[in-house]
Amino acid sequence: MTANKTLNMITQRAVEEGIAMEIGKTSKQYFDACSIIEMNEQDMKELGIMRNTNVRVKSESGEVVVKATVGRQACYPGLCHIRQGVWANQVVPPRTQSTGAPQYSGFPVTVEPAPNDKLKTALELVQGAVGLWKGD
Amino acid sequence: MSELIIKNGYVFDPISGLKGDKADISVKDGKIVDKVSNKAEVIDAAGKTVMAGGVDIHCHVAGPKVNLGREMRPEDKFFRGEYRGGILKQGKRMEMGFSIPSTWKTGYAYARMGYTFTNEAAMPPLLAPHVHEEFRDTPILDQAAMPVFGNNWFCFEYIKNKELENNAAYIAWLLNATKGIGIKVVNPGGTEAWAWGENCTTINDPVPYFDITPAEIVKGLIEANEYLGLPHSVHIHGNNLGNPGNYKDTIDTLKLAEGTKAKNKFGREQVLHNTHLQFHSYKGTSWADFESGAKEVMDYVNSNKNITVDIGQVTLDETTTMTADGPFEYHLNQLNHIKWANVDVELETGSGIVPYIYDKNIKVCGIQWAIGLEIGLYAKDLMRVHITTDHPNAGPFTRYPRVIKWLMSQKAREATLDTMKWKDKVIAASNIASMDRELGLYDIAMMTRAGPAKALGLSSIYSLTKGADANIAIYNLDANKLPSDPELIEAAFQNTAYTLKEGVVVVKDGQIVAEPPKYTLWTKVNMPENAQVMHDIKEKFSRNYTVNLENYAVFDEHVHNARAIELDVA
Amino acid sequence: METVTMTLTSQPELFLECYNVTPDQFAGKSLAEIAALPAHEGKIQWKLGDFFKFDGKAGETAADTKIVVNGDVRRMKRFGQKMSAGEIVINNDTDMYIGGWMTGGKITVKGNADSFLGIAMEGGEILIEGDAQNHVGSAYRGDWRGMSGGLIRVKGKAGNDIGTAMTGGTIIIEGDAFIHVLTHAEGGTVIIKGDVEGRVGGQMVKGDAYIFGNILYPLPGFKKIATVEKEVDGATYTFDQFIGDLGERKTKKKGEIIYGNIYLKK
Amino acid sequence: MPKVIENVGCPYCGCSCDDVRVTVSDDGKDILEVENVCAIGTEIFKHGCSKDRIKLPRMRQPDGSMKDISYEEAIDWTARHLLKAKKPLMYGFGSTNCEGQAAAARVMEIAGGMLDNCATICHGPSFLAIFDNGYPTCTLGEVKNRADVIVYWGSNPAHAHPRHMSRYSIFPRGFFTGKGQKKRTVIVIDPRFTDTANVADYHLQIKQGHDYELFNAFRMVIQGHGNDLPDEVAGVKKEQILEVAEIMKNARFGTVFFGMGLTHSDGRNHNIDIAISLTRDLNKVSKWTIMAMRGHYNITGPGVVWSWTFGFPYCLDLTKQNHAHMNPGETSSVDMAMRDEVDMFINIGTDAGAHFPIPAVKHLKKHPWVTIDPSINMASEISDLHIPVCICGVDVGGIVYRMDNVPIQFRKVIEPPEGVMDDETLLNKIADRMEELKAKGEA
Repeated sequence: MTANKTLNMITQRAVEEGIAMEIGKTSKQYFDACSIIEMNEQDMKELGIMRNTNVRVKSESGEVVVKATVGRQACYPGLCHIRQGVWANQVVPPRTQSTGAPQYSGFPVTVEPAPNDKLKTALELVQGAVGLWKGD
Repeated sequence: MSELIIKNGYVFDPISGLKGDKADISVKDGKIVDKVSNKAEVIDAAGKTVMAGGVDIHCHVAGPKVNLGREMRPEDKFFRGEYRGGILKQGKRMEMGFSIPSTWKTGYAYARMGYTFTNEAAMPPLLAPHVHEEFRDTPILDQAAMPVFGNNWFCFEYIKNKELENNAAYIAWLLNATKGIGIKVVNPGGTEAWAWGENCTTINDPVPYFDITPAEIVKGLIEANEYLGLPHSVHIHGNNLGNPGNYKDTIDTLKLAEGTKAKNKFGREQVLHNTHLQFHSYKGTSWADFESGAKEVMDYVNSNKNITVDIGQVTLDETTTMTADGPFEYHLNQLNHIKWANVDVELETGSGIVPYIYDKNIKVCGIQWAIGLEIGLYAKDLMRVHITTDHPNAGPFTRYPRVIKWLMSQKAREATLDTMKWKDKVIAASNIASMDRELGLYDIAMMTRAGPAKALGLSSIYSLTKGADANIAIYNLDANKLPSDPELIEAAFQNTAYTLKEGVVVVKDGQIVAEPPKYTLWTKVNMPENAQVMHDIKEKFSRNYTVNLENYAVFDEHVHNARAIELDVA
Repeated sequence: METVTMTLTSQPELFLECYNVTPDQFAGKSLAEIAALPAHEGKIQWKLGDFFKFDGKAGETAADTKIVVNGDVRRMKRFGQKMSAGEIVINNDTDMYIGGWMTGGKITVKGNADSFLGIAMEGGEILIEGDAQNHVGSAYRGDWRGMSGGLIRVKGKAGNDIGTAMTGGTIIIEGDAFIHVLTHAEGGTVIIKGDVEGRVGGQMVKGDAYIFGNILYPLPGFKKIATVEKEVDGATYTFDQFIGDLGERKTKKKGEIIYGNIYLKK
Repeated sequence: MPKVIENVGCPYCGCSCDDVRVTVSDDGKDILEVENVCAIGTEIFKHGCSKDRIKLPRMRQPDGSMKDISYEEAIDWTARHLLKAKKPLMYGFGSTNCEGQAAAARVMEIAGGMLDNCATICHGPSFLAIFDNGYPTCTLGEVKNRADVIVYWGSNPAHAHPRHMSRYSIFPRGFFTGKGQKKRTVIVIDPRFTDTANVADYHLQIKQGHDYELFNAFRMVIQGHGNDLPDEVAGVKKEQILEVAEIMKNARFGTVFFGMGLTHSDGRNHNIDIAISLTRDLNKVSKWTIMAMRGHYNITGPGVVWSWTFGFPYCLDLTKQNHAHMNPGETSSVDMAMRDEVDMFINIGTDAGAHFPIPAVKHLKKHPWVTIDPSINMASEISDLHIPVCICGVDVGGIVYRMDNVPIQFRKVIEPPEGVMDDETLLNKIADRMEELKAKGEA
């Protein structure tokens, strides 16, 4: 078991995310759909992460707490996926290789167990980032 | 009530028989009238040439293919560090692009050349709303578009089954659905074959699966066109475009019109318009022994009055080729290896786009240039031979003034020949050097407005006859004293002294000064609904199309300022 | 050669487009005329004099004019764009399009340059003492005619798209490079003295890449054919020669197939 | 009597389905039932008739709260800030009709600013590839009627385009494809075993970020160099590459549908660039087309509209009055945000707050931020001004472009909340106001 591990992260659409987005970005459905990371079971085992417990994901440009799952659309060992949206974008590097498109797919993140850390809501993350968050 | 009179100009209007006589043209409420009151605003045209607004019978200026060309060529706007065109903003919107200008530049640039009507040469019916959106955003110019029929599954089946009335009813329905003006045919059968990666290179090659030949398709469409009595004839880009030796296929195609007479109420006399004839007048067996076939083709055209043609003059520019002839563009890309776009459109048509450089230092390009001019210079009846560049295929429409210069001046032709690296080979493979004919302003008026307007069945709108729209071009050319420097001829045709659109001055001294409303022209055939055809349409839509029938016809609110040319079929 | 020294006096709020800072534009002008040349910050058209003070004297011709740029010009782009002769020395880091479309003369940047350095360059020389970003000597979007002549030397490292659609000239990166070297090239030479992550020579028809370090992910489209000695940038080394891109179309010259080459230092 | 409206367009994904049936209440204000639509589309129509729709513009107050203001005030505020800014940026258009996108072009040309759409973070790299290499494509009906081999590369329609496979590609029976799925071979290339891979005949589990190498390998086989391939490329075995290449070569009609697996990973545009090269190669031996799986129902629209308006599909720099400039990497929204190149931000018909990497959001937030959108979203909740508008396809119609560039005419199904403007009207009023202010010399 290791304390943390570097994985290759991607972020893509999911039908659950699409439905939830149309219900509303402040909805519980959106929170449930997007504040999760999908990874390979083997990586979870090595990190000592239990399914449905929280982990901290850090990249060159930020960090976020999300809930760890395996997910139906399997990642191979070393690959992880956070659905497109507010949580993923806390860690997506804005570098574009001079194309305009950020590095949404294929950037290193470190993942570590954070079972006691709380998940933040979408509004807290975004308003918090720009100094507008007033708390619950 | 607004009145205006253009005084003392040399007026050239072949439709009303004015051959450069000094005459006054009166305008009232946007129409040409016999006379106006003494309160009329006066434009002094003394020492200037006056013609009706120019009519472009064949250009690709709006729609999906043109726009994909714009989209895929940023370097057409910004070329080696320079913004091409160099036009300071003069209208409401900026002007962008060289070979495939933005809609705004298209409208402004045509108006500056004294043109007020363009006929978009290929509208894929499924994508018709796109064409009409671009018309909305093209200022000043009246516009029309021809839907393509030469690879349409409905037409294939009706023609194969010899169902003339059904074919005609379907055509009428589609003109209404797309708000189109007439029947365009591009590489009949060949584009459908291209959907399987194949082609039809002669008029007798069978179309895969459909058990029909290009010859049958063209004959069937001519028959339907005359059955309906549409304002324009079938407008064809035949098989085997752009290949050495194709002049024979061209004459074969033209012969399909033999024995058919025009039947319509619009004054049109031809039953077949062969577009961009230059691309179809090639002799030789390969690019190595490539030579002009203009003489052979024009001999045929000259002796057959039921045919009109336009030139498709190569202007020796870097341009963008685009056509519904999908296999041709693929073939071209295999030669030049620059980028290639292709769009096959379900049940109807296809298209391809490839950038192309007509380099005066390449022998073939020089010969192509010569062939186009030969077509104009061999012509006996210039009402039937129209100036185009098949914009943007052989060059951008903004080069029309240069084409006019070449046709009007042997000196100008020689000067261009002198810049060619393979001048001697170009001369050897063509007749251009021996041709001393120089066209005059009346000839040019026939080739750029009267002829195309008549061929389109629109001469009652686009001429200087009484009741016509007051679309007028006034050029800085003294008809009695044409400049000896041909460059001045080009300059005069590039920027008018005045262009009027429905009596409103839109260009003054080469500058855009007003942007009045413009029309979308289309052909409305009034005929009883054909139950069989409506049944066939419903069935194809439910089985094969990916758009619902009810969303296919362009909604009225998406047709900009529609103006229907109506006709009744019992 | 006469020298104009321009020294930054105030920073733009956004970025300033210094497309007029070339020997061609300065030549034959007085300092006051030079200071009156336009420069854009977004939609605002300023004068160069609003941001720089000018000393010295311009030559009669571009070839006779040297421009020295002092101050923090990290927020200034397009120095030397389209220059044909003369010299520019930038004593600091600078931004994008340095030497874009240049046809002659020399540009030296004593610090780093950003992306689109020497884009579609036709001739002349660019020396960057620091790093460059992406699209060194590449083509403008959509153009199949990229850098066609001249020399770009970057002493530090560079990013992606080095010599994309290149047709001639030489690019030397003395440090590491990221991905896409000579992609779509139809000529030209790129020398990378450090390591490359990958994608060297993809879709290349013709051209030569010399890689002194490692290619982490080599393309399957290249095949080793020989070990050769070659003189590169003033010294001779032994290389493994690979030809490709075998997946791309090939041209023939005098009946022989022309390949792109990757020379990987042993 | 409830009214049934047929042939309604769905304003969700790039499939732009136009066969939706909507049942509307007697007064034309409520949607009672939606048929022929995926789960996501259903939610859009539900939201359209929600009683919680925002009906007035809201301006942020010094204490951070939002206060309702009139449309006139909102239009004036926006017009003045656009004129004042040196380089304002308008970005979005994921859910705007073409009429609105044309009006936006007018606004930003008058303002002298930057104009960009969601493609910039999505299929923008596909544009770059099209610039460099062209686009041999077709309409979706060609796939339905002819295709016998379908490749989904880096795209996952099961999630992002729910009806794509059933309406257009794998399952439908067309003119030459009467047997539907039975006669089609489906190949999915993706690093994950996605739900789309689950219905495929072949799934090549590629090593993430190495698509370019695999395309290169396929091209090698097509050019006759299959024997020179190494044993494995990008995590895929040589035998599997040879087998799949053979299927591609023998297709009667094949289509490659690609998605953000290509546009978002290393190399971006070049992954598509080489996919286009492969498509071209395949046309020597067979018939092949390629298509971008565009995300939103009209995100193809701005590229189309702005190409005819300015000649460029996105990343437009309109600051120079006489000409437009475009160069992604410089004039692209996220790059400009990160470089602090813009000094005002209008987020329209999208949610940059949720979908931009958060550092870009922080940079943009240094300057005035306006959100034009029917909904409450992350962008609206950090803006200085939020202006609500109609929902295209629900309470306003208009033309939209499907992923294959086919224009689809959308219909209005219910009345908008009272007083709420559509994008086109609002934007034209902002443009008119700017012209007024300029004429008065107040700018």
